[in-house]
Amino acid sequence: MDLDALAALVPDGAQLALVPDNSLSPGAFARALVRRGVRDLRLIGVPVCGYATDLLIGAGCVAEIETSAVTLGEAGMAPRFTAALAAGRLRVVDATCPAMHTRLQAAEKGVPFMPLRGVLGSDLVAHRPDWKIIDNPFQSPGAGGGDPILLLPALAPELAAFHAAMADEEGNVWVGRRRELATLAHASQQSLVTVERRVPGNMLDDERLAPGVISGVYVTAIAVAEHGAWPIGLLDEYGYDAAHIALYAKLARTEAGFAEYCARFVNAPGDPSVTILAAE
Amino acid sequence: MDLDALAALVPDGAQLALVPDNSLSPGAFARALVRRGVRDLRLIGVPVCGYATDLLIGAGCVAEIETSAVTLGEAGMAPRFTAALAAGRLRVVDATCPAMHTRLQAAEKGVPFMPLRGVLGSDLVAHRPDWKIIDNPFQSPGAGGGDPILLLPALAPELAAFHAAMADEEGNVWVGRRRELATLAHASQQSLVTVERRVPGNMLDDERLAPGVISGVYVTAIAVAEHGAWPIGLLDEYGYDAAHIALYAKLARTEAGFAEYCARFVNAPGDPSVTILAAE
Amino acid sequence: MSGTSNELLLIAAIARLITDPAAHPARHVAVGAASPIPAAACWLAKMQGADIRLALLHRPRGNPFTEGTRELFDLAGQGRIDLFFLGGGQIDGQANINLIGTGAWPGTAVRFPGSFGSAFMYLTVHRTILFREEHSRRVLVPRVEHISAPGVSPAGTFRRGHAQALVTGRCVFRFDPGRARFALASLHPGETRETVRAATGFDYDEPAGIANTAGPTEAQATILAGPVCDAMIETYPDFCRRVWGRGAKENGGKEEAA
Amino acid sequence: MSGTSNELLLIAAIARLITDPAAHPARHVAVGAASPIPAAACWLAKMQGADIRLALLHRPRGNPFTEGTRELFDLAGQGRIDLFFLGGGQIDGQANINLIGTGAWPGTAVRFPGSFGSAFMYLTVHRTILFREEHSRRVLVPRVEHISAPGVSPAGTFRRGHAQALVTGRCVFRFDPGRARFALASLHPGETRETVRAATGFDYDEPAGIANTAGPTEAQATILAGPVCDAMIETYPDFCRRVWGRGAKENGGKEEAA
Repeated sequence: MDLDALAALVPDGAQLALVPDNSLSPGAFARALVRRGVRDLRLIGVPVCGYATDLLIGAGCVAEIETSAVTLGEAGMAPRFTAALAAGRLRVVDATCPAMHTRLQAAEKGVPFMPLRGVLGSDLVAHRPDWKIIDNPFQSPGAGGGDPILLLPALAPELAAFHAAMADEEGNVWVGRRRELATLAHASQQSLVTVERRVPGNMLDDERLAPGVISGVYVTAIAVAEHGAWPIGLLDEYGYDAAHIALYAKLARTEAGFAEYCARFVNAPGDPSVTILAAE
Repeated sequence: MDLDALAALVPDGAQLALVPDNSLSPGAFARALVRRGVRDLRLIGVPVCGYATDLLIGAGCVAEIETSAVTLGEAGMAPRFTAALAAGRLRVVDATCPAMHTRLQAAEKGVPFMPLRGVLGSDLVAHRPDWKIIDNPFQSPGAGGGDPILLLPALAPELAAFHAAMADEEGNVWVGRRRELATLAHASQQSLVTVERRVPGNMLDDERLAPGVISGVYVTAIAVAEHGAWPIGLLDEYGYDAAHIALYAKLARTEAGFAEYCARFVNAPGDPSVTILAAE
Repeated sequence: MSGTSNELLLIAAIARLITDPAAHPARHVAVGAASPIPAAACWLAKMQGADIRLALLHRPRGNPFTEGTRELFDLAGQGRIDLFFLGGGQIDGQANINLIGTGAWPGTAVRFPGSFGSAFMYLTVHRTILFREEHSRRVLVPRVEHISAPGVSPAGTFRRGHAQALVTGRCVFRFDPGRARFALASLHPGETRETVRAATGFDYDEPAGIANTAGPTEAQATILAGPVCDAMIETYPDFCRRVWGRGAKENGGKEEAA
Repeated sequence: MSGTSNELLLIAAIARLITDPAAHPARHVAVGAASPIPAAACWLAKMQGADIRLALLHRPRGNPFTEGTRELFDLAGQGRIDLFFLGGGQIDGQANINLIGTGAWPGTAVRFPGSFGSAFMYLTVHRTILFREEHSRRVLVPRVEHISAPGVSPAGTFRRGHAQALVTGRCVFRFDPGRARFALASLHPGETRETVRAATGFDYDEPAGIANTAGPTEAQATILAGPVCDAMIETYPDFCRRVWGRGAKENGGKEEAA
């Protein structure tokens, strides 16, 4: 399956979970989604998101987003996210990072909810009618107060997408130390994965590789996308391209600049990351 | 630190979590505990346990155990566990495997409890006053019934012990695909780890090793114990010694046979696993 | 083959239950520790072409999980395990199973190994095949002394599936969760309605037409002795040696002789 | 060094807060993304001999976690993170922080990036140092428009720690959680009680003896320009270039010039 075929698996209106710019975010896949012209995505930032999200919002692909933050890191605020929110074109549901993790862990475990400490006293709670507070049923007798604790509903995203280093013949993918992606894949109904390369055999048979593998049980479809994380980095294979993110942040400040960015880096035939990186 | 010094870190009466015979159970460490003559241990099987547990019970080291099963696998029932229970010398608190995992995950997350599906209707529930049932606060309105769901209290064992393949200079240990041990180490107040060998550097700096590493944050003390899992296997380094477990099961059927086992395999100077395996 | 025919029969019978087109599809099947007969049945079904993903929990190498049994239980909790196998020190006519023991809790008369994950899996997987080779009034009782995992659950309690069948050394029973009752489905060679009735402690239905349990076809026997044994020999060496005469241990003789 | 002295001053001030013997010991410190000044302060404290384990979340290589930020939050939930840093688009006199924005929820006038883990970390870690370089009535407000994370919590609500201090570009404030109130602790060079009061939207205490915030000692400056910069250059190349004139990007010039 090629990158565009993978992107075609995302229907308009789909709920799609994306990851931060330090966690194997699928840059090439996001650009392919823009080229495909997907509409009305409901994004989930696990637990925050960055470049791919801002790009999809700028291209008009996104109807709503639940996240704990949208950020371009050292390059600052995510300009198309901010603009879309200000223009009323984007529904934003705010969360806090561990709440996103917890909701996925509940889905991973097949339970309807999980508790989380902290958060009480944040205005987030008042804006989340889907969150509940109960008195801790396990508080020590005689502890006095009710010991209120937050309960969060399970979240099983319709789709998750990320970029892995390798896929094997069994449909397993290797994400190395980025094992939070395993939780994401376990919790999600389907996972679409781009990979740097295919490898023969079954990585789960290799004791050295197995701990960084996400089993094919959780992987719906795979496409090879060389440099597919770019401008995000991939473990020790290539680094985060801070200069390109800075350029994106500068261009995306305006609609016109964003259009220029897309013309140069998104809508060229094929995905431009390959030729761009090859030229460097 | 040597194996006996590691065993000396376990005080009489300690709560000690052990793992099944397919999950890097620390055979040499259990024998060192018997030699040290520890008493009144409160064992936790995560989620079940086998050889090491039966050995400690047979040697009179254990006052109580919470577990979902004690088993020697193909070699059948755990004879010293069964005998101690029948003689009234052992308090047994029965659980079910996912409840053990869930209790540790709650401790790992720092929440006082976690829910778990299933289990309702089992007599386990009636014998666990520390477990609670509530009506699912997230059931759909109009769903009718109360949708009862089990809540399990967090469990942070005082000590956990397991055998890892490697330890590095930073106190990180490598358990490979046996990442359930990471949950155990995260949840436990202290982790005592035997390792096959020490390696230089910091395994967390190596993208290939990092995913199988448990960070030194969670590791209290480490001792090198060559063949330290034996008669249990260690990943692809050495196999489970089914013949020895069968021999143990046969001898441990009687007190006298168990004493013979200890004389031959536990109380010899140093740990006999090294010489036994070297001779084969 | 005479000495091993009973095991092969059981394997064939379970393989047919696995691929029963009337049952919830068995796309993802998990097999627990110390279950060589169910494991062989799964391998047989798979190698005959069934689209089955097998999770063999006790396999020392190539274990499909990187988070141990927690990953299995999480999959089951999500409804991603279609079929599981359970046994029981006692099994009763409502398909309750007892892995705790007899006498006062926690099994002061005869202790069984413990409940393992049964209390969870029985309710969260889509179907369960109960398997216990010993078919006697000691095992198949009117009412288990302790319930490790319940055969049926009251309305309003979350539950995805139930026992599909109970396979013993004498027969196959089908289970009807609506009526919480077994019905005799097929008799193994040498058994009759009467011998089964005499050996069973619980009451069950006995339909008019009871088939004989069929053993493996010749094609199946070939697959079993070849690729199925190959797949199982590392995990279950004793079983493979006993059933197919293969898999002698290299370093085991010395210790066993000791 | 004139152009960078403010950053070095802030680093030194934060390092002193980290190692404050009166505070909960900072054995395990986590630093979030885009926080080069707190990160440098942690490195400085560590390289001066403090027994600190540093979890640098944004470090691309040698990231201490194998389960991403979930592992950080789990550690904090257990009470295993002693110190964390938070900023805020708005911070008020009760140490409430606002990372949402201004105007109607969710920040329709000015949107900030979002709350990140602040709502959790502020209550679960043992102490927090608030850091915001901009010290103005726009940022330091009488009452934040939206509370991402509360400065104090009612009795009976689980909470391990509070803000230890607020470090800005003009001064250091100490926070007293019992009174939910800041007190001026030290003034940066060029600031007076009056300039700080004028630039601060919330009320605070002003004790009699207010020190001047001390910059790094010569020994500290040497450590900062050497090993601290070495440790940070991969994660914060822009910052290292700006403060120490090191860490020019190899492949960045072309794109930036484009």
